Amino acid sequence: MFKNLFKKNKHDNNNENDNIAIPKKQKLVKSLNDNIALFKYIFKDDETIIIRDFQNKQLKEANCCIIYIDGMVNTEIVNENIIQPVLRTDLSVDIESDNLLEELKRKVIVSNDVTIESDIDKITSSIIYGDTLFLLDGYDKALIISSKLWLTRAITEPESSKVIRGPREGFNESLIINLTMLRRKIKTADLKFKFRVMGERTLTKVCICYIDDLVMDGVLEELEQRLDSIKIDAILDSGYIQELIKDAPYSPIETVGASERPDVVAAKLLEGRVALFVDGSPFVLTVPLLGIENLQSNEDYYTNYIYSSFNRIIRTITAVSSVAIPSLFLSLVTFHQEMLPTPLLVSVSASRQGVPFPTSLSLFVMLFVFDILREAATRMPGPIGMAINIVGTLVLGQAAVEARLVSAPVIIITAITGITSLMNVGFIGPIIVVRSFLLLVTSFYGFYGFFFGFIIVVLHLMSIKSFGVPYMMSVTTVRDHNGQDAWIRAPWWVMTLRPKMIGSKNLTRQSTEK
Amino acid sequence: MQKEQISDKEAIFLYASFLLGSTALVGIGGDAKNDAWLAGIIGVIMSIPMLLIYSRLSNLYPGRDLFDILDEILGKILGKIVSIIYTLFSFHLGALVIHNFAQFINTAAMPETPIIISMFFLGLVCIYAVRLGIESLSKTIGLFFPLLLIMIFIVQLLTIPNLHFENLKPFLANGLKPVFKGAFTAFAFPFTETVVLLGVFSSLKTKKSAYKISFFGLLIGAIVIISLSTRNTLVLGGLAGSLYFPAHVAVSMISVGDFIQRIEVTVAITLVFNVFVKSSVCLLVACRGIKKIFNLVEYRSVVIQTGLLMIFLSYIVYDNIMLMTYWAFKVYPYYAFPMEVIFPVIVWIVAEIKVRKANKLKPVEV
Amino acid sequence: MFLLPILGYILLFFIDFKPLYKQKRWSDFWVNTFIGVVTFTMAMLLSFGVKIPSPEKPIRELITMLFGK
Amino acid sequence: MRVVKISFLVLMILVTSFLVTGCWNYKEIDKMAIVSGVAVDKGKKEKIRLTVEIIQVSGGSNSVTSPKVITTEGKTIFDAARNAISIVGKKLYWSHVKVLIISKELAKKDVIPIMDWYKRDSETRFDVNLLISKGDCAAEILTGKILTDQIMSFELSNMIKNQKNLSKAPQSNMVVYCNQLEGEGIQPVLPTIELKKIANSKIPTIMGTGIFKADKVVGYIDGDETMNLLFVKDEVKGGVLVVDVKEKDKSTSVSLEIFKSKTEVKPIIDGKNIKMSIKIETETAIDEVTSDINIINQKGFEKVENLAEEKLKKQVTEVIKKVQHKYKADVFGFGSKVNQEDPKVWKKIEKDWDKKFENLEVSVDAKVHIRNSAELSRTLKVWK
Repeated sequence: MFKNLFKKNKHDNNNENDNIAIPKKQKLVKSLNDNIALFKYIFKDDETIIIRDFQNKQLKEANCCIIYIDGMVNTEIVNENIIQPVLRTDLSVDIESDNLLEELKRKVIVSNDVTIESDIDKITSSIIYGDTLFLLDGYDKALIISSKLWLTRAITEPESSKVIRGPREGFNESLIINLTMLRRKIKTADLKFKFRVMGERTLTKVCICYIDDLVMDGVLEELEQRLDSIKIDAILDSGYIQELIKDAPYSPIETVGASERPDVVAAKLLEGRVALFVDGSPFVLTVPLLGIENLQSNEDYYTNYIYSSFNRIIRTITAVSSVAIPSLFLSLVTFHQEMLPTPLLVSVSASRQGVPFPTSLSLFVMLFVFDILREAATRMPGPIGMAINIVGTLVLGQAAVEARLVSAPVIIITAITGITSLMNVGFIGPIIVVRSFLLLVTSFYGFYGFFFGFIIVVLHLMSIKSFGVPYMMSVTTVRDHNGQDAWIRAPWWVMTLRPKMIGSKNLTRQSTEK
Repeated sequence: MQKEQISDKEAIFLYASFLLGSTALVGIGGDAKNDAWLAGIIGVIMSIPMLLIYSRLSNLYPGRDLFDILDEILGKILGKIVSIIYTLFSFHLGALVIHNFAQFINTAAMPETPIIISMFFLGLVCIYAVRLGIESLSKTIGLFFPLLLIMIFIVQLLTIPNLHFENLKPFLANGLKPVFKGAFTAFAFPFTETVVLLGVFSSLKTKKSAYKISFFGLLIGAIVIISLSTRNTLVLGGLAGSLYFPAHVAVSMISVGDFIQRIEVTVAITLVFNVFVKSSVCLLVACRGIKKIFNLVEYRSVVIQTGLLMIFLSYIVYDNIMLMTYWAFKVYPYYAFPMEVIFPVIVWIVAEIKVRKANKLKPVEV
Repeated sequence: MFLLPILGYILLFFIDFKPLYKQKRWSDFWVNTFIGVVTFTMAMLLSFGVKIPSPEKPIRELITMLFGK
Repeated sequence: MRVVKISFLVLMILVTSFLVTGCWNYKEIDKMAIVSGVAVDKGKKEKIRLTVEIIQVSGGSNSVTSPKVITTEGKTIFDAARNAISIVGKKLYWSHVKVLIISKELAKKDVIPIMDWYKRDSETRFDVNLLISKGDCAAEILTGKILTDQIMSFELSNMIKNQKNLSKAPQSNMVVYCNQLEGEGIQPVLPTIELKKIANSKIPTIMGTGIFKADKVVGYIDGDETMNLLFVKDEVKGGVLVVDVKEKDKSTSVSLEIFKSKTEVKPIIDGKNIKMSIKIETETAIDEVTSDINIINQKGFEKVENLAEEKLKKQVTEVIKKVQHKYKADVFGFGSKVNQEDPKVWKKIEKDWDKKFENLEVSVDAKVHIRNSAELSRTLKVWK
């Protein structure tokens, strides 16, 4: 903050060369015209700024002026609650008396949030934030009247994670609305919100949110420390922070979770985690993140436990197979043909007749093409997306095989890989990296290369910690209570405890007493 | 830096996996032929006292590794000399294990791939694992080893149709002598090699766990090793002795309903993983030894170079596969005897005396 | 073939030696450098196809001498 | 910038290692010739004539697989196999070989040179089926007429697999054979195959056994005898026993389907005298009665059982006698049974076991149970 001030000062000092009187202490002056000139200077080339001066019908000498930014304010409030009362009211107070501003604030202006302010910095940021500045001639103070206009997206079901069962609301871009949505879920005074402003230019509001008597020891301090070390000029989405505070910087694996759903965030808070809301982003970060959370869905907790356990197993299998299947296929058909059953060997051999490119290369290329199609389909508007689908199916599925550019099994493997990786959208990035890595070592060294590569990946995963919690914590346990909510989801009456380490401050989730 | 810790369960798996190491591949009790199972059991029983001594040592000095203990008990100079011996032993053992693995790949799976490539692949994975530290290594073992056990168990079930129990007969055809020879090999080859693990046990969570880990680790390891080598005899009969890697062929005989067949890959996975664990532990202990000898800040600084040296040593160590099996069964037991039995016994006796002395002093204080 | 180890060791210089040098851990650095020189020599010899004598032979001979076959 | 440099270096190393080393064991399926069956003959010029059946695959979406038979000669099998490359143009791939057929002529001399390479090479597998060709040329079998499958070797391997419902040829693979070859007090046997002329086309049939002494074939026994041999070896898993039943003036044949059979071979060692006692226990069911004599009752069952026992006993004894006197090879593994029972005695008699085997006293005891009479509760009655 000091640095900020210092920078601002410097900036102001440069302005002195322009011969415009700016008060040294950055306070308002008594002259209305000077003040207006000042703000005109501050918002020099900004034509959205609106400066409107007017007078009360009785007190002719009390010149007033309001300054606001067009579009940021609710004009109804400005017209009916500020201008109209000030114009029409009977003011019997003497203009010279020192409390006219106070009188206006107390008796005239109809607004829920009015403050008296004289610091130019604060006033400027308030104007930018959508408040209306009310200046009165002869006063070196001004009123800041809350008149923000929040044009927000409606609360809809998030596109990134849809559910069949469960609440359909999702966060939107407004921090305050997001916080309310969370507050409505957890109605306890222990739910704490800590605000801070980040990004030197965007001045984005960020809110650290936690439940006081549940939050994991040390995480809060660690998070604040990491946030302190961020010196970035802009934060446009929580993704900026997500990457800046992550534990293993070079690793493709995320150690900070992101969710668009209030119920998910509430559940994570209730397990002892910390959430980080960023203004302007519907994605709320949660720390610490366990690897297993990528395979969990909020729906798991709302549906029958057998069904959700089954779904989790499917997700696990698809996650593993989307990284492993191309390499396994490659190792089988190019290194260890003795492991294929004879009929399969014959049919694979038949499909490869006349194909010029090596299997490894065609796998690489086809997977790459699939990713191109995926990316194109996500970015394209709906109708064109359909076209891409058709071209993709035709080019990939039919023409390439018939033209003998690739063999049919390669297409099948690509399709399986693609679909399984799309099932785990949350960590498609790491999946692509790991898959390519495994494919590379496999094309060198066959199945053994694949297995070594797999060991390396697991070693890497095991070495990662997210805010002091091992990333793969719940993975290897079956017996202790962390395993209840890992590969499977135990019935609710069994999950009486919060996860170890994260929820260790208060482990009991369900009281077992009768 | 936070001290690395491994849980008891992971340590047990580490122990068992270390025992399985290359043994699961080469088999035990070469001389004993169809009495190999008996040789295995005798070998296990023989090794129990030694394992008790190792556990006792790490119990007396919790949180210290092998080299700290040697330093503490034998004094600065002698301790350093024995430390050097153990470092070299562990280093050499790691190289032998890598060689074993690469030889397997070269003969059984990929004859056209140069042997040094196999060594590099395994060696680089070990280097990576050791640089990450014992904690992530043991966690990886905690994830893989139970899966491996399940897989071994399923494969054992699948071989049941191929078992020929008459292969176990005649019992003790050549008397007890070859059985004891085989038992001695088993004693030295996998079971008491665990002296190397003393270099890792400093990361155990609790003081008492050393006994528990030795016991359960030995139990799991021994059961798997003995059942595997018995299975090889039961499936292959006399042929098991003439194959370098009998497990591979024994599993290749499996054919259940035309569908589950050609599953040698399971053997390969078991082998690759256990060999990886064993050579990583050896590399880790060797690096810790170097750290202790030269008073380095951290063992991680020398991991890459030591690992590379290990790879090169494994490349030049044997000229051919005959020498490898000759070494494993004939030379190795004698070569390893001082490190596995003589030094630990001496160290243990001195340690006990020291502890007694300290205990005698204590009552005066009270 | 000899280019490969040279390239590898240039890479190793960045990821293995340089950090130690920067952190000023001198004993670590020198021990590591020593082992590094040994491995580099071995790598170069191997890449030129020189046969390095194995240390197992003296051990084997010693043991067969002591205990018989 | 440093990261860029290092990643460039890594890329360089990867690329050079790709270029310099190639991809050692990387081999595309279509670049190799999949061998499905092998036949070994004595060569005309060289020592060995190797005939391999290769699966030829053509076409993409509607592929056709057809066999192609290729013959090469060489000093050893490996030599001949490598010579095949000059004909096929691709490397032969041996992991999927289903059958290995050895010609009669070679089997008479010795089979070790054939077996050894097959056992030693890492590409070949131990679960290959071994066959001896009874005809003159083993290669002919691979070119015979195929009835049910596309590839001859697949058909042969299916035939062998289904032998367990027939028990007219022994099952063998590399592991079994090698153990029999190396085992003490047991001689190997292998199933035989020959081409039979049926309606102008030559069709291979697997039936009968080749009896080895050490690594040479000394004689053959036919399918029915093989079944009795298998009874002794306790390898009968199915098959049919035919019993002739005579009642008054009528006679009928009753077919008994074997469900389960267990044989216990026990050496009775009494000082220096060794006797073998063989106890066969078989569970069967009546599957066919060829006349209207009613035997589906307690008495009838017992009668058939007794007759079957008698017959089995007689046949088994005959086969044992034949092998003992004619071939003098202990294919039953009596010696190994002695070894398993009492290794010390075996040590003493090991050297002159061949002579002992010739004069070995064998007592056979058979028990046949009839479980049921399939789906008919009586025989067909003819109305007059």
